[in-house]
Amino acid sequence: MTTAAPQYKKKDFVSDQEVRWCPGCGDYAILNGVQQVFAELGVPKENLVVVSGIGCSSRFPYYVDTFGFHTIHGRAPAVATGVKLANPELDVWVVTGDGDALSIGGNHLIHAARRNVDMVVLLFNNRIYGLTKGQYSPTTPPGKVTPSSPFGSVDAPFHPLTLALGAGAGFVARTVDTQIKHLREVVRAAHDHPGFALVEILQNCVIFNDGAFADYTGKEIRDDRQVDLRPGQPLVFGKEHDKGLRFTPHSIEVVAADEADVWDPADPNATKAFRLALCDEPHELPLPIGVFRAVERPCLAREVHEQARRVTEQLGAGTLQSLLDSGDRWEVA
Amino acid sequence: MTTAAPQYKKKDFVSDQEVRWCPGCGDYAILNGVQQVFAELGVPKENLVVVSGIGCSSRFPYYVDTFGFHTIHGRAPAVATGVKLANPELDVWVVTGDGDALSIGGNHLIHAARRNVDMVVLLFNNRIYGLTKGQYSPTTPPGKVTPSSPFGSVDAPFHPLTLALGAGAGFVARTVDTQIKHLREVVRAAHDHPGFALVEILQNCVIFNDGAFADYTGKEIRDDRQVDLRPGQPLVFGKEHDKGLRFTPHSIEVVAADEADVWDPADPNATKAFRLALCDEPHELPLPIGVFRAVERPCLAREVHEQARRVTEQLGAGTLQSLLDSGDRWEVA
Amino acid sequence: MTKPQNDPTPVQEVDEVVIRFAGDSGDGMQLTGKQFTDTTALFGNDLATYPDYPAEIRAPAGTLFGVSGFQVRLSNRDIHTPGDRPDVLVAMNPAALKTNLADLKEGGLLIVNTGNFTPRELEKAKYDSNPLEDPELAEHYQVVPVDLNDITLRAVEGLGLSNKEALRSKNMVALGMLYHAYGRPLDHTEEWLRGKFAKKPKVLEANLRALRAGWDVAANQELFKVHYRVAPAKLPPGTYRNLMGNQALAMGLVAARHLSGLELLYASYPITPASDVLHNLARYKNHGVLTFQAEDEIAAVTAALGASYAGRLGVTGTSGPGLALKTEALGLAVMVELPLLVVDVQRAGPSTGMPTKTEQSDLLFAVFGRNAEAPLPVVAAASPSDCFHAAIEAARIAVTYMTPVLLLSDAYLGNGAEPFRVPEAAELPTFPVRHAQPSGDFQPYLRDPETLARPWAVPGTPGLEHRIGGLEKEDGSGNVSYDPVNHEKMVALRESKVRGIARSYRPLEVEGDPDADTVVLGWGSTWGAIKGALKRAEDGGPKLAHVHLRNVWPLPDDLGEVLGRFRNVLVPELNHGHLARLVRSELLIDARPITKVQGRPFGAEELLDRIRTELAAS
Amino acid sequence: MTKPQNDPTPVQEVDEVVIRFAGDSGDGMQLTGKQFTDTTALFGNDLATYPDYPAEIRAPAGTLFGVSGFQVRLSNRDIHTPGDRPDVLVAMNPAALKTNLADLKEGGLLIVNTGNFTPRELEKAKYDSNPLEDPELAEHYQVVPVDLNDITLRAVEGLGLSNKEALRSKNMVALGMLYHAYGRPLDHTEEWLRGKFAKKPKVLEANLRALRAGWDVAANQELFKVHYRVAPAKLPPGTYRNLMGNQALAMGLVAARHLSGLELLYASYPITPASDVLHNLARYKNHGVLTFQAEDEIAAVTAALGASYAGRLGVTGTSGPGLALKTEALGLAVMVELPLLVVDVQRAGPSTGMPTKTEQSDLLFAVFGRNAEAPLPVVAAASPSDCFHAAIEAARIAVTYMTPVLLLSDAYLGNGAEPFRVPEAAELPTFPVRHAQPSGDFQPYLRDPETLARPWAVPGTPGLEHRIGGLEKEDGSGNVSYDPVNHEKMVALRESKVRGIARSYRPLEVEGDPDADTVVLGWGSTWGAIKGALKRAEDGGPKLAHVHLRNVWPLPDDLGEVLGRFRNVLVPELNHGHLARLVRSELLIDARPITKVQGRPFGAEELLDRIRTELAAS
Ligand SMILES: Cc1ncc(C[n+]2csc(CCOP(=O)(O)OP(=O)(O)O)c2C)c(N)n1
Ligand SMILES: Cc1ncc(C[n+]2csc(CCOP(=O)(O)OP(=O)(O)O)c2C)c(N)n1
Ligand code: SF4
Ligand code: SF4
Ligand SMILES: [Mg+2]
Ligand SMILES: [Mg+2]
Repeated sequence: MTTAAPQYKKKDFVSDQEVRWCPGCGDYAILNGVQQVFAELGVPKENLVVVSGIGCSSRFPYYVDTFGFHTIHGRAPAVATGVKLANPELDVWVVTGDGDALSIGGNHLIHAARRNVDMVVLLFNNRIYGLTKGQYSPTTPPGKVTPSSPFGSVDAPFHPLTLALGAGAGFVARTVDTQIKHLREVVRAAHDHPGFALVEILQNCVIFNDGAFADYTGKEIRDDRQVDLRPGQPLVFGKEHDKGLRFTPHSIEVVAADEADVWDPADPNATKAFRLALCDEPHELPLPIGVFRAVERPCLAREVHEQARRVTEQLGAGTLQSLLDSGDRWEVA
Repeated sequence: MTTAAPQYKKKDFVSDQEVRWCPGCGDYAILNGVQQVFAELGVPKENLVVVSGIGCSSRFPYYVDTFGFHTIHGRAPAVATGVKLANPELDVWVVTGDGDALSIGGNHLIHAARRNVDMVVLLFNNRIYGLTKGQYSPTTPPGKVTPSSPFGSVDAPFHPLTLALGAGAGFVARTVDTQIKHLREVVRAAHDHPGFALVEILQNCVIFNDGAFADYTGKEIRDDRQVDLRPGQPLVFGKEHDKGLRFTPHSIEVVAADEADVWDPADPNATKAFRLALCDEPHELPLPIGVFRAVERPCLAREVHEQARRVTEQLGAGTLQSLLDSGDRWEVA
Repeated sequence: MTKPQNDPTPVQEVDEVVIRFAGDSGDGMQLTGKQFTDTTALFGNDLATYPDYPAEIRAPAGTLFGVSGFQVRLSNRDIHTPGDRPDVLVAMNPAALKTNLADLKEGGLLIVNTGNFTPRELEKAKYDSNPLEDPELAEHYQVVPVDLNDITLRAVEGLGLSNKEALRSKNMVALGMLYHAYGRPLDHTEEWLRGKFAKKPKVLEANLRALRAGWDVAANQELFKVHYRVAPAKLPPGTYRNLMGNQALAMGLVAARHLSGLELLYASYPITPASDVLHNLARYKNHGVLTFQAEDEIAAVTAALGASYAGRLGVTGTSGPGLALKTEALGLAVMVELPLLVVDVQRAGPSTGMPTKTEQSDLLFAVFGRNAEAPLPVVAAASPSDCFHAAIEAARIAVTYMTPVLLLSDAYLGNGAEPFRVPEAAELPTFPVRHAQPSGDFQPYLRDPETLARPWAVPGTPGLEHRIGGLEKEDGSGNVSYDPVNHEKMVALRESKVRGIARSYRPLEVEGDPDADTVVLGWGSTWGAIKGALKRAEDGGPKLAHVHLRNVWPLPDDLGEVLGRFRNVLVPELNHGHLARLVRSELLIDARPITKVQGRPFGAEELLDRIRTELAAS
Repeated sequence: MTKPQNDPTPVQEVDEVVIRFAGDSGDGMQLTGKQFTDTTALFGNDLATYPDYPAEIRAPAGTLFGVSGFQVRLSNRDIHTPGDRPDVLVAMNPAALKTNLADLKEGGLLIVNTGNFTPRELEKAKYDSNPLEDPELAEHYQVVPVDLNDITLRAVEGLGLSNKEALRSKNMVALGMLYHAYGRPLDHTEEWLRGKFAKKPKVLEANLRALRAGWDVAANQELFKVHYRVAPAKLPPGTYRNLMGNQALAMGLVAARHLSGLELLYASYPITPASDVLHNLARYKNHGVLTFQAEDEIAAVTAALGASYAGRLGVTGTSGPGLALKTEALGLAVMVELPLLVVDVQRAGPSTGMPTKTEQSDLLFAVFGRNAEAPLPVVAAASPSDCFHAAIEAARIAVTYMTPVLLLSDAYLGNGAEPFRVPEAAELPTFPVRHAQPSGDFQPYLRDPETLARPWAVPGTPGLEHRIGGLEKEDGSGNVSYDPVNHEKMVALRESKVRGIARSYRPLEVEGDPDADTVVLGWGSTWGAIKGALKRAEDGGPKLAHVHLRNVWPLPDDLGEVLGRFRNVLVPELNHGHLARLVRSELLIDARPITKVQGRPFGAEELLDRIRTELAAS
């Protein structure tokens, strides 16, 4: 729409609303990172639309000075689909939580992924229902004692990323609230990907699930317990960058860094991304972060508008008069 | 509950209701096959419960002489979860269509899979909305002209099986309406698997989507275009049983029969099943049918009841009196 | 092509005739009826149609539940319903005869396809003996037995079709016969067949032959004792088009898109009997209209709301069970005060109910069906062609008042057809919309003093960045507010806004007898039956007046005064008394419901009887 | 532990006192209030509490929106509300003072934590100057300034806690002070602290020291001019327990499980303010009660219905937005006629609204909120402890009549607490359920002639295999039927069944002044405020009677007769007039609503004012 890319600072994306998360909540860091990314995008701020559902995380739109729509629980991807269909020029973002996106909103999420609606979904996964005071969520590990599972939860959790891959998502990534540089890179890559892009952000809820990701994200152990998936780079990890991952016909194995496979998130077949998304299952493998999959396919809003354009070309632009003049008619004098 | 396995004939599972599908509909063959399986299960018929949503396929419960609940559109897996939680002794079946299960009902399906609710889901996939007269469904290939897509559908379809695998389903299989022996075997295997079991049944809708699967299921080409996934057997296919499939570190390839990999649906990691479920994407590979995955993990209803049993053991069985006697109390005289 | 010159059959002019086609789901009765209707429409009759088909797509042949019916009434006068009981019944098989005979008027014309009265078919229809052999039949009706199967097979001989394929054309034989009986030309149907079977020349030829064979048989075998003629109707002058309600509704939405200048997104999930609105709209892609088939009704309504947020006219459509799923989102639409149009083509319930049958039983749900205080206006269409105008009215309200609007239609209106007088563009109200423009200190909840509408500030507009949502808002700024007094104020404001819509209604019209002390108050699709009942009451009484509500909620400001002029207020409804309840609670007037909940509309005669009974009881 | 012997402060006996604790979300005001309440309850006062907290989990410290309040009223009499305005306000910081001071009674006791009146905190509370320095304050209130921070830090010295950790105990200082002022023992709270911090000995010690320090400061510094004593209340004899409404509701469900002999499944999706019902029930696993946290409200209600189908008592619970999602399934429950209990703990709306605030605005949604004719009964709880009995009544109706039942509570009842007189088991109604037994020709829709209930035939029972669903059913057989007359009959039967439930109600009781010509008609949580208003009206009038509806729908059969005895019918409701609308439409009685929609309950005094105004206007 506009030609010269506007120049923004992070503070241009800070709204006048007081931020109301708990002190220490991981959401602050994410907000900060996303505001920085917004400033760097070069997208006119009036074209940015942030849609959310309900949850602590879903308060996000109030805090960014763009167009914002805090909708109802679980429905943000569907609202956002409507926004994007209405005006494909808009830059549409969805902010959601593990409950909002995966519990009540699971259906809209997988359908947005399937249809490849061009939007970025930031899934704040704190593995708990924050806003309703700490019940287990669809990503909570079994056994957890919460107000609704006083004797321990017996529900098996989702892997958000395998779910998205199973639904056909074209872009799937993971990052961490406290790893702000990584977060900014991944969020930026998600934005730049044309089509549906899901970013799972591991987010610490200090009140109800403090330290849920400490096993992977603690400063001390991080390098050994994470592997960053970088396009075109070998799958290397470890404090000393000495370890790597290699795919075998039937599995995946830890090898020396120089034997590691090179990562290609653009592989049209999602199988390897799926394999990596299961990495936290047998705990011996590091947790992959970064971009699991980045494959382009036709985007819904573009296809819909393109079809309308073609039909209009064929039939001519309809007017009120042409509408009234259509069909088998007869005159009564 | 009962000890001596009852002896049934297929006709014991034929209800007194007139079957109301279109002449030639694939649903007839499936009904017939499932009634045969029911007769063979050895399960007392009063313990069989068939729950369905809405759609042509969802009329199924009326035609089998068991307990049947024809519920509302998309909600059968949730109703069935309630049935199973209420009484884990019941043998719970869900019958659903591609619209019922994957469009409106997608969320309940993936959550039942995640929680591993012990039930068999028979998904009649005719890639169309039959009952509402032929609109495209979430499994309809793009480009299809239907009443709601007069210029061709622009929606990308789901792979039902990758979706289920992404959601963590423990048992995932595929069969075909007209391959009745295969259908019976697969349905039987699904039943015998403890936990959530999804069977996608390719079903021909003669009225609105006739021949949708002809590329894979035509009598002439079937052997070359299908590969049957049999536990412990090599992945062999072709009229002459001369071709096979082999996994490479990065993909899957067609090889001579004797070089084919042996199929193990019990592999705890779902990656290979996921790879096979994508086989129809590049059309050069045969369509896998049979059992993609069969991995046991704790079943929801059993876990819930087991936890209640343990708590009861610890606290003693509650009574009305013990309820009234609980808590910090004081007397007013 | 009129009466062949050598045909000695006498011709009788009649004012109107009601014909019902009834046959197996596979017999093409809907198509046959529609062809007869279109030809009739082009001839200039007024008409009204009523299809009545089973929920099954193709129920097994010959079964009672598989019977599909299509009724058309044609008249030389202005009519408003498809007629109570048919004068002519075409019964394609025993099941059709069994399920429809009771409706046929005494002395009516009964055309039966004897070719299907085989023992097997009789058994499927649960006949113990062949009813055609019962001499009583001919005592009550003019029976015309014809073996349509045989005629068809002979007509298509030599085309190389299987018997089964050939017999698919037998409906055309029946149609040809009726065209002869009513002196209607074949050309419209012939042309239509040529289009439909352009790629199947054999099938085309079979159908054309069958159609002509029907005409010929009627002519040569003198099947009918008289030929009827229904003269063109003296309708108001203008251009007409035959439309089903769902078609008219779709066209009305497209018109609203042009009248408002907004582009439109229709987001919907298929459901009987509303799917045809989606199907029709999907063809208007060259009109700035997009359709989105959502994954469910919740996605449909929220996507429509998203589209409204982004500046389009967001519309969603469904039927009862789907409306149930939209209620949460409607509350959000009320809170964020965005325009949104929700079409409910009502059907018989509760729950899945009888999906292909009609009912008006969603009214109270439309008015009160949201958690907490979430008022919204309700507009209802009165007839198939009125669906066009009702859609425009609903859109006008939505964008003028920045509010979700419920537009009620029903299965009877949606599937029924009648001539639609195509308006001149200039007759239609324009309501051009101007989205908010950048301003110094933009306040998203600062209201228009007249309408109380808030500004519509669309993403993409520089300087209007703002945030809305489902939490209570501070008056003016729209910021989240938990202030108790602000909440009370906002609840009252939202209510006043909706209440104030009534100020934009046209004054109520009272039709009927000026001396009446009974008023019949109607809404929605009972309009035609009430008009019919009033016409009949002109001879023999009682004296009745008629008030119809196009805008059902909020109730019109003048309703209390108007109803207050009458001793009796009777409210016929296809439900258990919804409008009557609203009138009673709002106006404390003893409005008495006359209810029918059978999945079918009132007949005019039936309704008059009910009115008489009700008045006798009071 | 009562008054220390050497304390010269005079003691004053008062009938009752209302205390409000207000502080930052992180200050533990809810815990502090609850401790004071429990101690008070054990002492034998009657009491009622009302927590009022922000939607944010831990709003940033010191902000106005982050203030959390807890009000408790203790009395030596039978009381029914937590009181209108506090006699005592504990303000932990400037924000708490600012948001609560206006409510404090003239001359009331104001305890302020001066330690938090720093420039930074004052600024966050948007104070221009320190309000404690304003001499007016002391003119209107008995101000007791204490530096709780300082006291706390000194009390815990030597424990090796950081300042931040130490200050977490300052609420205990405030509590200790109040215990002293009201002569309450510390032991209950000490014991509770020992349980809570069993694994954190340092924190335990800090809290214990802080509690005692508060007591000591009050004693030694003679902070209070008088010591108040509220004598134990003359409650009806029995065993009492202090319960919040949501707790009582959960207990009522567990009791219903025992009284019916059915096992119970509670399927729910968390939502404020209903989640505590789930949390409470989750602890009753040894009572034949299972809980299922579903993926959403639709899954919750359908799973509960599935459980009912399988022979359990299926219950689901939610608040307004969640109820919206359950409406489609409720239609199914009506059609399949299975027992199902749906709890709605109402909150302020529309849409997300003000999730932690109270309202009664779901009543019309409960009554009419389903597509088509889908009647179901509505039961409402009157007070926190009545939630217990209301739950049993709702369950009784559900299983006796084979129907879904809506049980309405609200945020005020759910979170409020009061003494619950624990009934004897024998006082409670039993309603043992007998599922259908194998019979010759089982008919799933053959009804009990008295209740019109159909049999409950449970999977697993040999010989009762049958099929049900959402399509219309044939009377008796339950087979799918599209027959028009059968449909009308079934709609009428379902309505009669629900209507007939009213025959099982107890006769209405009219309380209050026997000479009154005004009746105040209430339902749900306004019960206490209405009782309070009537008590106040005893001096000064007007003469008022009170009728309360426990069973809100169908309306009681004797309601018309009872209301007919009065000239004025006033209906106080925390909505825009829902019950008034129902009374008007059903009975054509001019019931006049007195509405409040502020997210807070009526105060008794306020309500009496409103009643007076309303009567003056008429
Ligand atoms: C229809 C509906 N059901 C339930 C709720 C209550 N609710 C609000 S947020 C939430 C879950 C929040 O969890 P998550 O999405 O993980 O967000 P978080 O608070 O953890 O950021 C729930 C259950 C609601 N607002 N609306
Ligand atoms: C809430 C609701 N929305 C929509 C419908 C309409 N509807 C009934 S079945 C169906 C889709 C059926 O498709 P599928 O599940 O594939 O079943 P099939 O008829 O193809 O066997 C739809 C949209 C409904 N009954 N209820
Ligand atoms: S409850 Fe948890 S997720 Fe919510 S704001 Fe607090 S720390 Fe963050
Ligand atoms: S419409 Fe299709 S799926 Fe439905 S009964 Fe007919 S053939 Fe079968
Ligand atoms: Mg969360
Ligand atoms: Mg289908």
